[in-house]
Amino acid sequence: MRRLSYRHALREAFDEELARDPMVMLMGEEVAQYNGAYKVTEGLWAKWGDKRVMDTPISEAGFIGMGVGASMLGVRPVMELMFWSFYTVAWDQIINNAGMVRYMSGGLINCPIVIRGPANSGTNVGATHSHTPENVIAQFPGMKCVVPATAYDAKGLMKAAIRDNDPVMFMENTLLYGEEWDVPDNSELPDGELVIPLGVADIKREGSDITLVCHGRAVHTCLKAAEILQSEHGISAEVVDLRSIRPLDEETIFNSVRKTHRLICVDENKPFGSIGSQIAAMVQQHCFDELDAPVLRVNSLDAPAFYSPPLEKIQNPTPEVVVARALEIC
Amino acid sequence: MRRLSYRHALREAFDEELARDPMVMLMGEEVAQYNGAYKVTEGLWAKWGDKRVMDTPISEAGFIGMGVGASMLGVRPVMELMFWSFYTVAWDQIINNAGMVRYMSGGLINCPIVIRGPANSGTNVGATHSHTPENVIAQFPGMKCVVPATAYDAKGLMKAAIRDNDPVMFMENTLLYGEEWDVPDNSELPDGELVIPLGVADIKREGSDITLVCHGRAVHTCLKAAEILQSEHGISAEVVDLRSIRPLDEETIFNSVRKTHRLICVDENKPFGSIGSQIAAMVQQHCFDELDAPVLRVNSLDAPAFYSPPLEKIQNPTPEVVVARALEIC
Amino acid sequence: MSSPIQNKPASHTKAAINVSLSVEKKRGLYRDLCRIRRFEQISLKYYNAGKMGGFLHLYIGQEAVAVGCVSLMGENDHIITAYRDHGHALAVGMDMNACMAELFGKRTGCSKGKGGSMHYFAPDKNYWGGHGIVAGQTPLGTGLAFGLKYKGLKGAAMCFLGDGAVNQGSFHESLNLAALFGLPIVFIIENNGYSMGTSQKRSSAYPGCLAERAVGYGMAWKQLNGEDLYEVRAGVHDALERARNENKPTLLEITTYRYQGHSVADANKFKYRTKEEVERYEREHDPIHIFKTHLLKEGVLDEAGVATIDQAAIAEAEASAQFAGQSAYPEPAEIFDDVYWEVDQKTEAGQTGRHFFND
Amino acid sequence: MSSPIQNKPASHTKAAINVSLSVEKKRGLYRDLCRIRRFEQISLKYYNAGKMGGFLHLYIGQEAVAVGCVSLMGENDHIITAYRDHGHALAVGMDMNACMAELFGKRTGCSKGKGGSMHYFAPDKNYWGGHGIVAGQTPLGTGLAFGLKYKGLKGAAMCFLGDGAVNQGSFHESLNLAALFGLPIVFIIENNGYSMGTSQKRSSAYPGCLAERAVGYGMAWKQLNGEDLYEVRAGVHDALERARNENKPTLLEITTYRYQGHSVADANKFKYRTKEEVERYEREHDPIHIFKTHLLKEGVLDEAGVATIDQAAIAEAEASAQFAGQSAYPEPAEIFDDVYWEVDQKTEAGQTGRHFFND
Ligand SMILES: Cc1ncc(C[n+]2csc(CCOP(=O)(O)OP(=O)(O)O)c2C)c(N)n1
Ligand SMILES: Cc1ncc(C[n+]2csc(CCOP(=O)(O)OP(=O)(O)O)c2C)c(N)n1
Ligand SMILES: [Mg+2]
Ligand SMILES: [Mg+2]
Repeated sequence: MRRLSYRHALREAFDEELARDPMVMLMGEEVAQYNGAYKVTEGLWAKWGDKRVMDTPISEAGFIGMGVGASMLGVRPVMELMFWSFYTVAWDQIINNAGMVRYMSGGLINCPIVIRGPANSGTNVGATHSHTPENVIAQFPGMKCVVPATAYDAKGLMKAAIRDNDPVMFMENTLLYGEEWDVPDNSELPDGELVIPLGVADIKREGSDITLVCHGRAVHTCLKAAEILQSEHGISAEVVDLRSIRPLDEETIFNSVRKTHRLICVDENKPFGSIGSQIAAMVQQHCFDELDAPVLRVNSLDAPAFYSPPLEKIQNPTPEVVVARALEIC
Repeated sequence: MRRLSYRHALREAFDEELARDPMVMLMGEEVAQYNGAYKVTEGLWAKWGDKRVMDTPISEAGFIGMGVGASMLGVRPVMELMFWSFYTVAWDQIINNAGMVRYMSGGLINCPIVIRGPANSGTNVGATHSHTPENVIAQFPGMKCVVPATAYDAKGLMKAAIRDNDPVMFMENTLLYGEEWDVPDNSELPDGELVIPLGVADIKREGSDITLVCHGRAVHTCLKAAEILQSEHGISAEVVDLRSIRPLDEETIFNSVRKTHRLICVDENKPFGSIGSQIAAMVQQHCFDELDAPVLRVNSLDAPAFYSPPLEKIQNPTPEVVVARALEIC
Repeated sequence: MSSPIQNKPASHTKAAINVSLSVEKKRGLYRDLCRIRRFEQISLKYYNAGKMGGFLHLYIGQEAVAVGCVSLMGENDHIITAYRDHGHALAVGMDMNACMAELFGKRTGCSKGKGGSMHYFAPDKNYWGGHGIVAGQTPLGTGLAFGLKYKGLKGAAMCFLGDGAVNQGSFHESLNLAALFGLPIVFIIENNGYSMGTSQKRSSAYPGCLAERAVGYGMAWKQLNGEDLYEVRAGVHDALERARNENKPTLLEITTYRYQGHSVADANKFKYRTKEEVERYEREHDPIHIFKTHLLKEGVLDEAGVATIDQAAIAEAEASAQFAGQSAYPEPAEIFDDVYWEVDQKTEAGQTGRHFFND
Repeated sequence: MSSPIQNKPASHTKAAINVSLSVEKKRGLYRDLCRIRRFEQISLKYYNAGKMGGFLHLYIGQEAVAVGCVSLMGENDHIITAYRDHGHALAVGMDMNACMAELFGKRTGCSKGKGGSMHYFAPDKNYWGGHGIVAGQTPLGTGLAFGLKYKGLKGAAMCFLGDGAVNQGSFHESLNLAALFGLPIVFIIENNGYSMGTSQKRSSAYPGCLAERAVGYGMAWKQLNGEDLYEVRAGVHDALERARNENKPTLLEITTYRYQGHSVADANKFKYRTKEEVERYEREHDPIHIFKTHLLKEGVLDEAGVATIDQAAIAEAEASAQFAGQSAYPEPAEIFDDVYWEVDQKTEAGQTGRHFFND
């Protein structure tokens, strides 16, 4: 099995999909000639040329709306937001045009687009550049929202996202781009390629005493917390990686809770209306009698992102905080 | 006691605040010469003139950002979004500029603005015009968010919002503008005016068997449901009107649940990440042993707003649905 | 710098694109104008009778713009507009029954009752809506042009917007993208003088006219008089040809006028402009009357022919209201249709994981 | 239509606004230029030594723009800019220690470590940041001008943005608002030729220059050469006077150049432009060198005086890094300060209801 970085895995997904379907194209600021601000699209412009891999001006509303319009004609644009944070200037195009034109047309139209880019805090770039909008996005029926935690998931989910005929908001992570994971070569795969369906959670670690539900970088926080819980406290934690927020694999969550009877939701959203709040609400409703303790949530501390590196570090969930919360209910 | 429409109560609040502080001014599309698309600002331009009541072009990002900038110099703009739905084109200015400039400046700046307008579905204006963004807004530390359900609350909360030195997002309701409630004349009031602090919920009806937490128009849905529950089922429901979403009066919610041991959260958000989800998550955590049943949520049905009048009617919470859910857990 | 409004239609009348029109085609254009006017008048009647909800933005007075522009469309030309969209819809050939049923919120409506007045669509007729957020359609229109070019099709997009919409940022981003990428698009400002109750002067800064916003992008622009269908066709044709043949965008401003209020709910329609102003436009600048005069003069129609067409339009519109009235409302279960393509098509992707969160 | 770049500084040198400068003021301007350059060079050194996080967008090469503009500010003039904000900050007189400590993320930083490089503010010096979202500051700048006019103060706002920022919709909405409402503002495009790795040609459509975007709003515009501080002062002075005296906005485009990459993390800085191009600018267009030449010629400074100023700037910058290094980091409890004014001030409003949702 090869080791591949998260960034490289995404690049492979693009390369394969560009080869598969001539309607697939990439656009965004600096994605072509510059190779991407985070080098995710490195080499693709050189290989595929101006038409398939295209630089845009700093006009997120304009070029995302343009991609949505083109998708109505059957083009399948994969559009990069250099940071997902910049969704704020394109919000109308995303939510009202990509997200609602199908409904308002009574199903006559669909928008097979992907909007992608890093969506994380923790890199000391200040509050405006540190949004984690998966909770904002997932609220809207019509949108899909995916947040991979590993290179393997990133590749497989990206390929599914590009093939999906609905708008998929794909959220990557600058802190994971350089990390490596096992990713099989296509020749090692029965289907000859890696496609992971949206809406299927992945149990990243099995356990029996407590469930940690998480996504994105928080998955790794939880895996570390699970190790500490096991080695220092003899507590066996199950780590459920949602991978896709909408559609959501609630059965895997519920089954895990039915087994462990304890749940902590860990994510890097601000607490109010976080993904964890939604899951806590669902689980207490559907697993009420299964819960031996309240569902707890661990989130980014409730203030805009602090620039100062040591301070921002403690703003986001740490394994230690997750462990401490787990000990409260185990 | 006078009867006053919700619209008229707001207008009185503006008029009084315009008189009190020369820095207070109103701006927005059609608020001046046209008297407001929903006549909320009727007569104010005639009385206060171009400087204090000002029409703007259809440039929400531009004029809201302009108001935020002016507020840094001490102007106190009260800005109308003709529909709160149009926040989508001004989102960056709202969330990053009004909401974060204080933090990023280490507290050197504050933005005493109010952004107001109707934020509701249910008037058959289609999906793009039917957003209820209180849950989207309340996620952001730095923002305040208020949703009055009556003329009395609208007047008192608006006056507090205008005096508040932080950005307050004030969400009104086209379906309530014409409704009337008792609103005291200033001469009847001990302080000579009506100011309701943000962050204080109001128990709109006392009860002992189940708590209905709600805000905005859902308050009236719950009051009707409570009547049915009482008269037809002998169930005594307490109706807690949040009034302000952020700051949030959690004590009043928790106290009510500690009394009734049952809770339904009712609001007109789409379900995922609704205000109800956040409250359910909080209550199950802080009142875990007090709950005799899972917290249920009643929301707008999970699809974009349907144009067709009879269909949109059933998309939003109705008293009947609230009653049915209450019977499940009582 | 501004190209003044041409009040002498003669040159346009003689433009090749107009001279080449067959008699049948000319009669068809007149029929289109009448059908739009009558459809809207009758929709207003039923709106007032309580048969519809929400907004109704009438196009009455502006008909020559949509009809003139649409009459130039070839197989690979596409259009998109704002919420004042009935005229464009009927001009591209959408079924009047489906249009009226949409207003009534019926399942037989063109958007199955989900979109309402502001959201008519007919992808099969290259018509992409019908959009409620001011100027929100302009990036989409740019995308239609982008899609044409990407797919190697020779065609153009026409993207309509109002005079108030020029002050939305998305429109300017679209202008830059279209000029920078060389896209086959014609942006058409339908300047009816007002955005709701605000006159052009009170909402926009401009040197001579709004189309001059194109200057800063090095884009071609022109102002046209929308009361004369022939002028619309002549001017728009040139811009379309520039788009189709040279992949170059144009910004057109077509002056026009709406007789009704901004929407049916416009309580101030005689406050921000006088009744006299409205009546003067109806009397002196009515596009249907002006086109009729052309056709009578040309001998394409006589008074009886004109009346027959108009009567048929009235009858068709009334029949559409009957159709709409008799159609069924959607079923509650349909609320969850048309949200996700994959769910609707019952694909595997549409069935994996939870898509809806009721409960 | 475009006003060509003036390469002969003579006329600017003789502009009244420059002739009237005292020797002391001229030396001060030279000092400002050096302090900015040295501050940034030393911040780069400590960035590379791992003392900072996030971004560092250096202004080196552009100094004459900020210093020239700020030198014209009177009591009621205000400025706002984007993330490349160190130059403007030092020019308005922000404390170098506080600026450096901000980069180090220390509590003694100008934003208490909360803002970082992109977010310097000094309301007491009429400096309103430091903003990270491209063009997001342009409506705010428009608001500063609006606030001045509202309060009846005679002054002007200067709102800076980059050449890439002209393609954001909010900028265009700002242009229209400023022209329509007659606001005292000067929009200043600091055109350094690139937005990240994209040249002006690849990001913008324009006829002769970017400032011509003003044409569509009937707004005055001009292009200036930013390598010569005297030219900057002369051109910006005229625009400021128009703003202060006539409440009329201007769009200026000041050509300039950055020597470093877009940010410190720019791996491609010699790919999208050649090393030769950068070196040519350093050699032939350096604003500090050009101003030094003026001052030497004028006898305002001699070589020794020049060196003394520069040495002092280096020493001050190094000392600021020592200060920053020795300062403490913020305490964890400070995370919740500066979110809400009412909470910080412990007012009743700040204590009613729950404001933070940790748990
Ligand atoms: C972003 C946004 N802001 C405000 C509105 C409300 N609104 C709808 S139409 C309109 C006036 C638009 O005028 P114009 O562009 O001239 O088009 P016309 O109605 O004259 O056809 C306004 C303010 C909206 N739909 N979207
Ligand atoms: C809305 C938005 N999109 C993208 C970015 C990322 N970004 C930061 S600076 C920049 C380039 C801006 O170039 P320019 O305006 O010319 O200013 P310069 O950096 O040259 O000073 C980009 C793309 C951003 N911060 N905000
Ligand atoms: Mg108009
Ligand atoms: Mg630049």
